[in-house]
Amino acid sequence: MNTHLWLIPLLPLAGFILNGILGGALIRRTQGPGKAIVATLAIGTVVASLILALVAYTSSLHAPEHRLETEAISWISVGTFNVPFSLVLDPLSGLMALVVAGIGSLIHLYSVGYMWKEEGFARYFAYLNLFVFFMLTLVLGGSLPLLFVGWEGVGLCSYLLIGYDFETESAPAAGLKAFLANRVGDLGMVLGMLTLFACFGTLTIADILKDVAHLSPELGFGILTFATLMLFVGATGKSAQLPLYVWLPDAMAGPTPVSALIHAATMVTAGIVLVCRLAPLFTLTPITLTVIAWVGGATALFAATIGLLQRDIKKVLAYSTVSQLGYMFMGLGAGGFAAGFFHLFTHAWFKALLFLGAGSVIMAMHHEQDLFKMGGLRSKLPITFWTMAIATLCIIGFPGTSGFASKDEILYLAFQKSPWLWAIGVAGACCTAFYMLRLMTLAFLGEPRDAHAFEHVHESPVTMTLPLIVLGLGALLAVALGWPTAFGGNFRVEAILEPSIRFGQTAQALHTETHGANPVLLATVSTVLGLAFALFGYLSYRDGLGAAEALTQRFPALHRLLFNKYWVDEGIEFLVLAPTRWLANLLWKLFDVILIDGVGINAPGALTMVTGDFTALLQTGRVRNYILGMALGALALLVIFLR
Amino acid sequence: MTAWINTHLLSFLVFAPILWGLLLMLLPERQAPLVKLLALLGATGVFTVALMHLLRATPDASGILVREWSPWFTAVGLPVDYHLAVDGLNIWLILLTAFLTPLTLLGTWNSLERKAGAAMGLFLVLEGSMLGALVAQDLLLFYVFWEAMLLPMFFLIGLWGGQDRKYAATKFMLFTLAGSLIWLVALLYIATKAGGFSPELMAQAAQGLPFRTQFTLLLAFTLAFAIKVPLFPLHTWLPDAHTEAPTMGSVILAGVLLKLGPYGLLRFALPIFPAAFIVLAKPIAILSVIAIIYGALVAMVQWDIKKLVAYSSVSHMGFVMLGICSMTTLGTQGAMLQMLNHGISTGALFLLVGMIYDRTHTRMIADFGGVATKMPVFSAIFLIITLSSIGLPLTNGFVGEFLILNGAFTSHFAWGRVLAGISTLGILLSAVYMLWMFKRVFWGPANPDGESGTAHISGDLNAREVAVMLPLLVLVFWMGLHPQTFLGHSQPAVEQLLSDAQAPGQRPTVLAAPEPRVSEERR
Amino acid sequence: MFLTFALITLVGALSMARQSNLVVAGLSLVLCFLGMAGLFLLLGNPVAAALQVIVYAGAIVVLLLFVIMLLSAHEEEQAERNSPIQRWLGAAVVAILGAGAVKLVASSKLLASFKALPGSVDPGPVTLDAVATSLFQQHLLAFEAAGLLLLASMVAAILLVKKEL
Amino acid sequence: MSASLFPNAQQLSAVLPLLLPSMAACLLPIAALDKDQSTQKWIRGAMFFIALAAAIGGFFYVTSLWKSGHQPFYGPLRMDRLGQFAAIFVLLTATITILQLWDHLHQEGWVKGETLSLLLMSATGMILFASTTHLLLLFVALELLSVPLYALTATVRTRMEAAEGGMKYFLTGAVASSCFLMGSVLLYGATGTLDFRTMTALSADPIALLGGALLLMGFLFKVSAVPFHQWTPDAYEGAPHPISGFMSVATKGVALIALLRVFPGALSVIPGLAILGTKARLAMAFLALLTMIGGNLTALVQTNVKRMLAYSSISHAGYLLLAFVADTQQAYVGLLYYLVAYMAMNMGAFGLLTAFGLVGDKTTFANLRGLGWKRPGLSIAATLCLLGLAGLPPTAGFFGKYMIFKELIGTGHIGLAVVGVLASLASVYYYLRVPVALFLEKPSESQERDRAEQPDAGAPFAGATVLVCGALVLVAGLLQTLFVDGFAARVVRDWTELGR
Amino acid sequence: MPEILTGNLAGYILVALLLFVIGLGTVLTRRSLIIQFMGVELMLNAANVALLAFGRFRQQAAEATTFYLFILAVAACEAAVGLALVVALFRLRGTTDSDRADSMRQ
Repeated sequence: MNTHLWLIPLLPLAGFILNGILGGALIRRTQGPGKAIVATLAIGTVVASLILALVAYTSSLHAPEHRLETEAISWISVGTFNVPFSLVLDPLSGLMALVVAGIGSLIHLYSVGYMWKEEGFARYFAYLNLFVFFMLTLVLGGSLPLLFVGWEGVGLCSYLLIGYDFETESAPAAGLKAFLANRVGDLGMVLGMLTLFACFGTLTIADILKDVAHLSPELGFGILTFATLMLFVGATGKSAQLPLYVWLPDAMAGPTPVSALIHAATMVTAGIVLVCRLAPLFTLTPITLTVIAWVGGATALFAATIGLLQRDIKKVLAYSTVSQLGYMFMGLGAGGFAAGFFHLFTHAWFKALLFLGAGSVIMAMHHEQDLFKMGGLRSKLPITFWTMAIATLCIIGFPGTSGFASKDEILYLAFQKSPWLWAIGVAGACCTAFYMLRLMTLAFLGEPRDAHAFEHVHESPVTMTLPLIVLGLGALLAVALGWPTAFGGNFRVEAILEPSIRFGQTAQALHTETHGANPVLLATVSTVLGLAFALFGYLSYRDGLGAAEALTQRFPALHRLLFNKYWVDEGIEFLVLAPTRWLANLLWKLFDVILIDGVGINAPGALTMVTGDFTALLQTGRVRNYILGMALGALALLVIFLR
Repeated sequence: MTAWINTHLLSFLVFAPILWGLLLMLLPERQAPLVKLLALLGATGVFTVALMHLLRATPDASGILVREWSPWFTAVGLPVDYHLAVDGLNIWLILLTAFLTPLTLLGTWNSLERKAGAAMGLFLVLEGSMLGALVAQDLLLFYVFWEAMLLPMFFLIGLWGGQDRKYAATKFMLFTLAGSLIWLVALLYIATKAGGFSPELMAQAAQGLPFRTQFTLLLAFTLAFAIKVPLFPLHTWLPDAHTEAPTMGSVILAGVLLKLGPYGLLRFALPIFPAAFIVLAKPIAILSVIAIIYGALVAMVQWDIKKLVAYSSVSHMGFVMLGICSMTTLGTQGAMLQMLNHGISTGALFLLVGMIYDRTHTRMIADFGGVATKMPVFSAIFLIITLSSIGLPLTNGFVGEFLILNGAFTSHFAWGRVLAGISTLGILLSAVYMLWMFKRVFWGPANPDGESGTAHISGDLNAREVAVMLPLLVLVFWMGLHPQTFLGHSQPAVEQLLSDAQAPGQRPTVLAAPEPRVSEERR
Repeated sequence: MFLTFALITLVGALSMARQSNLVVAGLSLVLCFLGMAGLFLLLGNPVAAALQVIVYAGAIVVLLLFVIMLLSAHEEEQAERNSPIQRWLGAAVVAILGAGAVKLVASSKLLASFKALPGSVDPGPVTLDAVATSLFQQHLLAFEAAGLLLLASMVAAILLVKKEL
Repeated sequence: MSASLFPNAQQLSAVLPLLLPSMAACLLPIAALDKDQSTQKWIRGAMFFIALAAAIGGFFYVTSLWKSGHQPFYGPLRMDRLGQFAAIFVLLTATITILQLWDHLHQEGWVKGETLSLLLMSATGMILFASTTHLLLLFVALELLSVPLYALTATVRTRMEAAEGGMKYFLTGAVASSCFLMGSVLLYGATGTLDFRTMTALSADPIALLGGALLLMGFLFKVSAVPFHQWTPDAYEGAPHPISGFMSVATKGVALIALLRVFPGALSVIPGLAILGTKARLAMAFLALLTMIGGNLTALVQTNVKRMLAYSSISHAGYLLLAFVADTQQAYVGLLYYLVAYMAMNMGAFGLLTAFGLVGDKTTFANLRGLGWKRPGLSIAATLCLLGLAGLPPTAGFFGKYMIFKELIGTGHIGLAVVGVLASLASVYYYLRVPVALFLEKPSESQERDRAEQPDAGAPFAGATVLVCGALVLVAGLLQTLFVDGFAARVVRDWTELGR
Repeated sequence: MPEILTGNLAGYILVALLLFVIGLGTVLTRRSLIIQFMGVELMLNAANVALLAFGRFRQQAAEATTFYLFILAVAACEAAVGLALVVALFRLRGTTDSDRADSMRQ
């Protein structure tokens, strides 16, 4: 049974290899059928691994500690340093695997329609398969280095997929930016791993957690705090938190399904997965948790505010993703690992849905992404509209939706950590509500602003609408996994994740006792505010852009600030990149060219030459001088001898 | 013949290429095609012999796989031995050399317009002398080969090089000689004290010397090796040499020649002066970290692809030196592996650059752009090699760098953690310069003007070039997925080395569990 | 007596060194040689004295004078450039060496240990047969070599200056 | 010691090495009397044959003597191992020189039998010089080896440099030899004997010291050590290439061997001289330093290959003197080995010029451009020789330096050793200029034209000698056992044993 | 009257050394090759004086005189070759000024 675990990641890899090597040629030979074969292969592998994952997950429920583990295959082993290949399937990784494989297969399906006309159809699917492989490795990896394999791998795939249209100027730049931002995070990961190895002498997650079991929480800044902080830096990179979020908006240069899969549902949640995996470790380091919580909160609000004024539909969603991830981290930081993960879970469904919907809109509008050029699409794209409506309700936390459940659980925990955190969260929620309604209104309601484009709009093929519907259902049903206990529900997900989140710990549940705060009150406040802002958003864009213009006139400074995204990119270019390049040039010119080559090497050489010229001057060609030289030499000899 | 090879395997490995190469150099120029073929055959033969015999050999008590030992001459009272041996430290470097040579010959089949035959003959001579330096156990013998390597390289650069090849060649020659001549003085000093040139004798003699003397001698040793590496302030010959050298020169220079520096440190400097080495390791470690960062930064702003790769070598070799100076098994093993990685990746990179240079006759990044549209296969291969060189997991680069970092981080050297922390920046920067270069060369719109390099690209890689790259790709993933193949041989040797040197080794873990671990039982 | 000859010798040498007219210089060289011959006589060595006059003052100086005539280089030519360093440094070296010579001779015990010869132990003048014996018994090989040397110089001279060789 | 006019057989065997070349030398001028020796090729052939026969015959005779292992002597002439070594060395050099002369003189268009005769006389003088400790004999031998060389330098009368170089060589040489003479006279006065072996009664008297200094200066002049070196480049430039080679190799080597005989050091068989020892070594160190630095630095900036080689020979004098500084038996073994290597390397280097028919002032680096590809084998051999001079392994030059430096370091002169290696580092640069010019550089159009119109100076003998030298450089580098243990070491061992 | 003036060994040696120095000085300070050559001759003769003086005082007059003969021969040879060189040079250059024969430098 356990050996089947290997197949879960390896199947997509096989798909990648086949498609990557043969696919291109195949399509060049036979146009249509080739594409069909490629697509089937790609989807088939993912679906297969989905099924395997399902089987494995179900069987894991009967396993001891709900945990399946493959026997270790040696990878690197030097003295005490021993990193095997080993996969672990516990509730956390199981659920993640399901999400990845499930949403992954849906998006594969969607992509068939979306990418059909594109060049490099095979390349696209190969990359997508590769991504699934790495993502599954990431979630299933039993040791940190293996997790890191997936971690970097998904980064690579996102790099490749963002730069999918490499002939353009923007896409490669965006891809590079994404990879490098991720690499910055990865430094954190590496440092974290180094520190953990220095601490525990192993990098196998299970062993670390077992060791952790008998440690008491660190007061003050200790080595564990350093390690966890470093790991969190890695998480900020992957999960686009402050300050490393910058790559995610640009990543929208990639094809929309990619944005849906990688930059909304799965890859960007890697950070959350990492924290949950090492939950016992993080619980030992309160400082880190606080940092995580505040960074998450800050990101949630910050990104949401930027999202308010974006015109590019995908950009809006991107910033919303960033802020939602912020919520998740806020939850984790507040000690609610389950809550954070639950929001990850729900968010995966509705954000993927939103992106796919946006994708179908964009496709319908012939790759027009500017919201201000859309409008009134509801009649033409009913399915898209309704499914997206569901997602919108979820994301703004409309009571009863999954989004409401997960987000309010987080906010509730946040309040217990600090009321201010809660306030930030609520503010973020309000912004979210505003820009989501703005998006929906501008896109689907009101009058069409671009009549010509509007003419040719028609609903997308079934390969694209089917995933929309499925995702919509998923988004609705996700709530079944947990309903805040505060509302008399049963927050099931906590129990489900228990084995992996508290793996190896001495069994007393970390239950956050409800001190003071009244969950219902909090929830109502946040919800009401949220809905109010939603209404505000709807009203201000209901009839065209006029009202918005008015607002802009009112607060020009604020508008410029938000519209230019706080000039973060410019700031980075100006404060980090330019100085680095300048420094590099300086070093090169100063050290290599001037100091080492010039002073160190060429100067002595020249000096020797000059001395040679000088000694050559003594060779006057006149024999008397020669004899004089001899006489002087003789004099010297006499001095030596007679002295 | 085979019987002779069995007894004189190492002599065969060393002198067969040299003699064969000299023979080929004498053939007239119009026979170039034939000569090429013969050279390729010879190199392949050497590789097969090495592979078959070395991998089949079984180590004896002292871990020596193959050994050849006979007195050479005892001029002026000092016995000099003809002592060749292969053990865990050098086996893979030898195989790497023997492996890269035929590939390079094949890869640069049509690169040289004139006197290709002579070049290939010279190349074989170079291979032989490098193998000699790798197998030599007697220090004078080592020195002889060490210097003998310079000449073929000098002429390779000087005869088939680029614009200022004379400057580059002379610089390479004098720079390297400067180090090794000072080293020679130290060598003779310790040899006279030891009464012989075998490292063991010298180690004993060094024990007797005052520490200051040991340290000075070690400095002289290290100077020679550090120039070869090259270590930070001594690296400037490398970019020139790499840029001016023909492709085959660059490949072998990056692939093998540089490795002799760290190899020499491990093989001779460390065992002879252990005490002094432990002290000197710290400053060298600092220098190598500087080299990592500095090389990466400077590589970032190069506009010549070859120069960029050259500076990346500086950075990568910095990692190797860091690993060695960590004085831990982890770090040293990582260094051993990283040497091979660098040999494979950078060698492959130079081959690839050579391939595109053959088509466009330019190496300037600015001349390219959108190459991926014209040469998909080429760009795919180039991407993979790039990834391996920036140390992406599952490729070879990652394992080496990760081991080295762990080694440095857990070393007893107080600053080890800081240094390891800083050198992680190297991983980031390597991604910056490599991928930035990749983006500018392969992606983006193909720049339209006819002057640009991209415009001249006729076709994608031909079968020969793909055949050259395939083994390298295989190795990239093999070393990434199953490094044990390579680490296994060197593990006992390295442990022996460090224990003999009484290296402080690894720090104990801080928070490890008292009870034995499940995973270890599982192991 | 010694003083006289010594002075003759040195004066001749000095005038040779300073004389600008080559012929006169040659003649003063002859003077110097004659002085030497005198010294040799004082040393009880008539053979050497005779040879000194015949060969040196005779043959060699005559040869010199021949060459001077041949090249009609009676006067030393005008200097292209006056080289003060050469002149002064040369003079300085000569002065130092001269002073050194005096000091050295004065300080030498070995020389002082030989007193002026009393007549009793005077071995009497050197005779040719004594010289001949020593020449043909002890120094036969050197004699051969010298013969070869003379031939060599002859051949050399021919090779160098003979017209239509 | 009395010698009858007719030496007995045993004594004859000591003299024979001298007799053979000198008899040929006496024979040759007669052959040269023929007016049309320049027109009749067979006469030229005959003359060269005689010379070669004498040299080679002598060579083989001495080698057989070496093999037989007995060390005859005739009065002050001691044909012991060291003398035999010197004889082999000189005669071998002379052979190579004669072979090269054939080509060179034809290129110059100035083929004279007298040249050969003088060469052989000089060779005789050298052997004599190297195999005696008798002051009188030493002096005569010194003159016998110098006087012909003065003339040989100026032998090509048509060249302006020839006469000039010869004049400079003569004047400086005359001064030096009169210093030598003065020195030996003073030593004689100080000890009352003419033979070094009997100089027991040497005291630290100023007279004796002065004599020693002047004598040493005479040797150092022949070795052309700084500051007694300035004649060297001019004389070499003026002389025919092979003669330059002969002077640079044989004169230097013989002077060193003769110096080794009388040098008051580790090998000194002369008890009395110990007083001079320390002072002499100090002087040697001082001069060696000057010589290595001065020679190498000046060689760096030369444009004329011959002058470069001249300065290189000066710098090598420096390395060789280091052996006297170290002053151990092993060091002298190294010295002798290095002499052999140096002979091969330098004759090869000078032979290169002859082999390419570069005459007159066409011996600059520029004239070498691109010639390498015309005769690759030859050029590679010459390159080997130059790399040997640079002291790069695996050539013999490296091992020579290795032995001397090793002893130097062993005796604690580390500073000198460092200077030495740095100097040789500088030397690598100018030695490499030759192969760089040969292979790396393109000839100018005018050169192309000239070479096109004038036929290739096919110099078979010179080419052959260069090849042989190159091979020797390599072989001597790889088979030290033969050349060191079997040759140089035995010289020193037997000589010291015999001397005691 | 110091005995050095009455002709003891020291006196002769002093004369010899002075002659030697004068000869050297001549070579150093004069330009005419012929005079320089005379200087060389003088240096040789200085040796002669010393030699014979030593021979006399050491009671080895015969041997010294033999040596003297050889020096004589050598001096003659040098005279021949040297003057031949001077003549050869004069033919090419038309000068006997050693300073003018400086075509070779560096």
